Amino acid sequence: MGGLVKGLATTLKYLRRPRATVDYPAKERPYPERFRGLHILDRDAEGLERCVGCELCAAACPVHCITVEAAENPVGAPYSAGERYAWRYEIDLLRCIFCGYCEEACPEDAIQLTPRHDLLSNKREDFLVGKDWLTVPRQ
Amino acid sequence: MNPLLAALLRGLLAILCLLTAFAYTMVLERKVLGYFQLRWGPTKVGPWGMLQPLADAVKMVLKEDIRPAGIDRFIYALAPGISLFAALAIFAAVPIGPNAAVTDPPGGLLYVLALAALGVYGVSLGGWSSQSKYALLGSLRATAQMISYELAMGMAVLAVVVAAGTVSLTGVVQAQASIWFVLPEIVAFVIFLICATAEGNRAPFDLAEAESELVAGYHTEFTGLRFAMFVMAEYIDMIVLAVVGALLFLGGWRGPAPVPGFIWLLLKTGVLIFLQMWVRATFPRLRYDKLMDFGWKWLLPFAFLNLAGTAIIVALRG
Amino acid sequence: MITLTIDGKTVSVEPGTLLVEAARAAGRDIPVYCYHPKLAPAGACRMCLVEIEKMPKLQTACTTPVSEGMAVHTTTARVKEAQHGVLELLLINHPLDCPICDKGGECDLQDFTLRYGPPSSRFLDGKIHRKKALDCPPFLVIDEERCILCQRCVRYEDEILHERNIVLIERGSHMTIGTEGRDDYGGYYSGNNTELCPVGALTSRPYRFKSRPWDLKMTPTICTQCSLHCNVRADVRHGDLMRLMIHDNPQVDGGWLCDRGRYAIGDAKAAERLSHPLVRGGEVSWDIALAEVQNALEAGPVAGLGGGRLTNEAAAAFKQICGTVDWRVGRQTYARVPGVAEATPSDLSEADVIVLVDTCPMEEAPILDLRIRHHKRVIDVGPVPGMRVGPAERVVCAPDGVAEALRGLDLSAAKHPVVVWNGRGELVEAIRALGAPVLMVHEVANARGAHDAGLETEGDILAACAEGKIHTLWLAGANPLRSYPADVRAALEKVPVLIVSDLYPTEVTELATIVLPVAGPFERAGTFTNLGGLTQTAAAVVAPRGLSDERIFQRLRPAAQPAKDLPARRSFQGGNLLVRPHLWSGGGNTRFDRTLEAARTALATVRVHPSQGLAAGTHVMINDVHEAVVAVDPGLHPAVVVVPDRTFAGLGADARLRAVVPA
Amino acid sequence: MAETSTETMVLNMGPQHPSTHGVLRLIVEVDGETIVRCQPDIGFLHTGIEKQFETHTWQQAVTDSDRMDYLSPLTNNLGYVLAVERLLEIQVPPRCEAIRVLFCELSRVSSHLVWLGTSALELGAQSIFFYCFQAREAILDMFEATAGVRMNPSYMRVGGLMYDIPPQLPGMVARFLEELPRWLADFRALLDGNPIFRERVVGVGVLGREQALAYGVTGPSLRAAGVAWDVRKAYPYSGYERYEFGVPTRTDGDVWARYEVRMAEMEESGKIIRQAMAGMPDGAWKTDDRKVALPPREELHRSMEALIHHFKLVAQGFNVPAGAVYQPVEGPRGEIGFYVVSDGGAHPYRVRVRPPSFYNTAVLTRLLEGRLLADAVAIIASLDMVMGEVDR
Repeated sequence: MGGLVKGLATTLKYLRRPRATVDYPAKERPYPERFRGLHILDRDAEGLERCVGCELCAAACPVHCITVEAAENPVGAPYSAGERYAWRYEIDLLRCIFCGYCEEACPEDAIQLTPRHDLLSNKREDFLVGKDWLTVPRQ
Repeated sequence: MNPLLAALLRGLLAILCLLTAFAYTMVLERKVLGYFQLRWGPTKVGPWGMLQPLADAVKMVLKEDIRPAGIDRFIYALAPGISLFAALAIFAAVPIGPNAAVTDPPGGLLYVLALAALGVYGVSLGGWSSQSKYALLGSLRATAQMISYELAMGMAVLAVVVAAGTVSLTGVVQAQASIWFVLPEIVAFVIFLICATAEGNRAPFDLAEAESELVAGYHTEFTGLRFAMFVMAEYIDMIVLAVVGALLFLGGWRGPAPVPGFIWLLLKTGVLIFLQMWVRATFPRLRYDKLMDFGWKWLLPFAFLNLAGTAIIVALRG
Repeated sequence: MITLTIDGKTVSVEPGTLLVEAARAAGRDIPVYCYHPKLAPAGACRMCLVEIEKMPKLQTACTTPVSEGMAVHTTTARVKEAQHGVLELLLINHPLDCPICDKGGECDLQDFTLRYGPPSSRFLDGKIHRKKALDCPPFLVIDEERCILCQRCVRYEDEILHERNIVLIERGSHMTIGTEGRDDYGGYYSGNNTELCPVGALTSRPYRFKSRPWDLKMTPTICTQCSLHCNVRADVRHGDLMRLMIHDNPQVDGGWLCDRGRYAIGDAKAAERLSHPLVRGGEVSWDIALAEVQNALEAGPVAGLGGGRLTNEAAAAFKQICGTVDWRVGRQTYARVPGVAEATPSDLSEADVIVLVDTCPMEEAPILDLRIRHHKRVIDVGPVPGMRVGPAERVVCAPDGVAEALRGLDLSAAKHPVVVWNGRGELVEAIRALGAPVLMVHEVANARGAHDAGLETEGDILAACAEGKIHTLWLAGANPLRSYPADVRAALEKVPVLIVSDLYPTEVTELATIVLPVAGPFERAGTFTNLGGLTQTAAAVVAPRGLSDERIFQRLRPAAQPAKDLPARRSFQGGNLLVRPHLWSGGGNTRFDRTLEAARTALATVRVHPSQGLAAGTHVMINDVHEAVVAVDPGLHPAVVVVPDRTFAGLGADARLRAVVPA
Repeated sequence: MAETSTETMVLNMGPQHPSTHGVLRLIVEVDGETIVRCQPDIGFLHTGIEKQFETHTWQQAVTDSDRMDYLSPLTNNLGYVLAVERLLEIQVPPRCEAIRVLFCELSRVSSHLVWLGTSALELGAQSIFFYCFQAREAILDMFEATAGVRMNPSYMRVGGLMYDIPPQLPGMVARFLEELPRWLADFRALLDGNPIFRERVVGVGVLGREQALAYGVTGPSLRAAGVAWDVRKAYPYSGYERYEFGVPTRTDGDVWARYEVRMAEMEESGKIIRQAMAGMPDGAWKTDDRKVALPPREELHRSMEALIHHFKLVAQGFNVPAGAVYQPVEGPRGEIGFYVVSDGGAHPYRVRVRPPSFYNTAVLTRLLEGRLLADAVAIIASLDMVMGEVDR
């Protein structure tokens, strides 16, 4: 009988504890810097794309969710700093396991995983994101 | 006014009140459990989630109405109705104030006990008719459990009846003018509480729908409105038995003056309901055989002894 | 046999074997940059240093021949230190280009650095920078920074090509590779350099930044651009053909590819490909089109022309369907010379005398030329010079004087003479009289296979068309308007039903009643027989556009009435305007990579003798229709004008050349 | 007297059932509420993970190991990377070993918390489930702060780790160690003295010592049967020999004993975590063997050697000398063993995993016979199997 009362007392104690639930879409909990959420393709200081289309991210990806196709930078209006840039960069976010291997693989710090993680759509195609979705806007 | 018409109106009003009470007991339970469990409970529909029942109702109505193959259609359709009817009908004889009842027959308490026992038909028939092994096991458990605990509850209530000297609920309340029965009849009160919880199929006696064992027990195969009727029955049972408990042991609508009696009754009922929720949040579920053991080997003898003791004391005073 | 031990493992090899090969036989890989099995050893890179017992210093395994009882160690501390040192030096000025370099992933510098090299750099100063991404048209891109000066490319030019397209420039730390004095490559075999280069200094323009090696699905198959059928490895990514690579077959190609074969990969993606069957100009379904074809086959006398594109299986099926078929729609008449031994490409390497009979192997089967240009004694008979590179005894004669010139040759002193002929003209008797084995070079890719499948008819099908003897003519992989030496438009227009199966819209598809789009090279599987009689399999590596020839024939029933009583075949001797195959002008049925297409569509060049009085670079008109540029070639017979094959449709023997007065 | 005909009923528990921990199917023959026979049916979660190892490079395959026992992914990571490191004959620096131990023990606590919460929920006690998950939250926050992900962190690498620990981690660990005893006291208050709970677990599902050994049961379930077997003590790895901790055992072998062992283990893990954090050595957190570990990122823009190594290691991976090795580690559920075969190439030739849950599941057949249906859920929960690991 004492055990029962002790149990009731314990649950009663929790009635006054602060709630653990975060009212998510309205409020967000803080995310650590290393959080592996959605990807971005970064730009360098001059506003050029960091990605040079080397395809190491695609090679490192254990689930083959990244497709990169490279081409030569147009003379006079380059996309990236080197000779080469990625004209196509696609991630199948439904396949992605957010392991961060691509970020680790990128020698140019172009692909990065950010704390952003809201991923929502009714259509499968929306999860196949391309360069326009990934690349951060020019400052 | 035609007394029949008046009774009918009172009945309708009672049903309306009960349904509203059901809706908000459910919100309350979800809120209370949430707070026990470091959560918020419903917050999204309406302010503080207060319109949640409405959303639930809409959801239940819109759900696909599944009727499994090979069922006994008539009984399958009837069972939730029996449960709900029994739960609603109990209230007809429960006064919520002096002269405030749908009808207040002299033997009201007997009527209450009788109808409380009727609810088990809905549960056992529903489980039996739905052609599912889990549901069958659930309904068998419910039947055994309710019969076992019915006796102990009867004995506990009988002790109060003996003490009050009447089987009218109004009479019982009036008999508590000097002292609430919860004090002299504490054993009966505890037994009544346990049995009421078991009667209402609530944790830790929720064997008939034990989720981890029987998926959803007797209502595994019910969806939509039918399922909703079972849930309504369960909650209304809980409310009504809490009201009856308040009437029997906590002095009903009696209390210090400025607050109206109705509020007192509501408060006492609320305390009893909260107690059930608290227990649900805390305790594990009993095992089937232990539940039966407990009912027959502990509760019934104690209830009997208590009744005998009460009777002797009343006789000695008498 | 010489027995030696390498890392304790005993191995026996032929005398004269180099240590690096012996080690390979013993299952030990010695890293090499400058060494290449097909090139002479150079000892330039020092990557292959090994320790040999009783020798005080480390030795280069690529220049040291084996000797009896030698004990070699390839993994000692001294060797490792040497390898570290060599790689460290190579990497000091190597640009940080891996992410953008096409070689990344298949680069020897990367591989050896990972396997044998130092893990980190001790070098702190800035790197020396040089010129990058220098275009070397049409196909090469040179990156001077990445070059490790192994000189494989330079030695390839010297030893294999006997050309000097890529050379070493400057000396010492300024040394670099490049084209001396001009900015294009100027040869037909530039692509091999991209494979020889162990780093990313020489990369290929068409493949530039296209893919990574780990993404490629590699399938061995054959090239069907000419009749030699070099073996290639087709590299496919995401269903697209990315590049062709060498797939060494000593019997056929000897481990090299010409640029035409290597870069003719544009068919699968070409926008102008035929997409739907057409019946009288309207798009129809395959079922309807094939039903129309079947009706046409049953309506009257049927004949078929083609065979260059067809696989052996398709050719046999074509013969079955049409009954009367011929592959000879060009100037070539013979697929083999009856009564004379047949030579194979490898016979060329053993021959002591090679007679070129009015044939230019460099244009007609380019890889064959790599076997010929080494030879000390090549007799080059004909109005047009057949040898572009290497020494040759030139016998100049008029176009109709070749047989006469051949009769003047005496090969009795030669032990292994080989005659190379392209089957044109009435020379069978003269060639047979030489008594030497003959290697036929064919004008169309699978002429030999078509010949073996029976695609030869007594008489002339096109002449029969002109006489109205044929109701249905099927052109499968043939375009008489381009390759037939006379004007045959009137003949084709006279045929009631003309069926054309082809990849692209051409002059004949415009005349056709029924047009069937067919699968092109790398899109269909089958066997091909090459000029030496070797039958090899081509693989389907990309998805077909249209049905394959074989599949089309399989869905039809044989014709009711094959054409009979054909007029005799004509001879096309005479006239001074010679139409000759030219590598870059391409076949009518092939699209190159985009880069090469530009070269193909540029103005054609006509070659004339200096005595004609036309200055090089003059614009001329042929038949008042086609514009061309003049090149002066003193090796020609004075009366001869050479026009590239297939650039000009249907030039007859009476075609005229007229100089244009520049506006 | 009329003859009563009785027959048993076959009940399919699962694969979709609230208490079968994923997708376990039990074919249960019941006589009333009593189980006459029970046959576990597994394989519903078979995803070919062992085969998938073969398609990945040695380093990529770490992500495969995560996904078997998803409640304790880091333990799986460790077993796999230790096996490969043994084949490669490389040593990781002491700091790396300490971090690995730290995270494995955190994983153990986190896994046991899930076990406790779900077991209690199975028995009908609701709130404790939420309290356990709330306690576990602190551990997941640590995973998130360190590896960036809460559930499948793939934090370990052959030759080291993905990153060093972040600066805020020591504080988080200290806070957690402070809270852990309080949580455990509350859990005990809710369960230990509760007669209903005791009735449900004491004497239920007795797994004898002999039977446990015969079935190859390992981990807490074995220790609850009286065998003090712990891989961390028997074949210490990753420096476990340097830590002081006890191996709790009980002799009853029932659900209660397994409960007790796991509760005690959480306390022991707390000790190890404290020691690992306190004695965390400075220095490198991955091997300095550049032929295996990626070079430091800052070198990529100046050293050709570093760039080449980075490129090759990412694109094609390193080769592992031919050979085979079996590496067991003590997971929360018992001995997780990785039998890794290399043919000398850049991909595993074969990886075979000894999943403790598989052996623990096998014993269900014996334990459930003759028990009540309600005991079944208690026993299943007490064996703490993860179907992702059983089926792989």
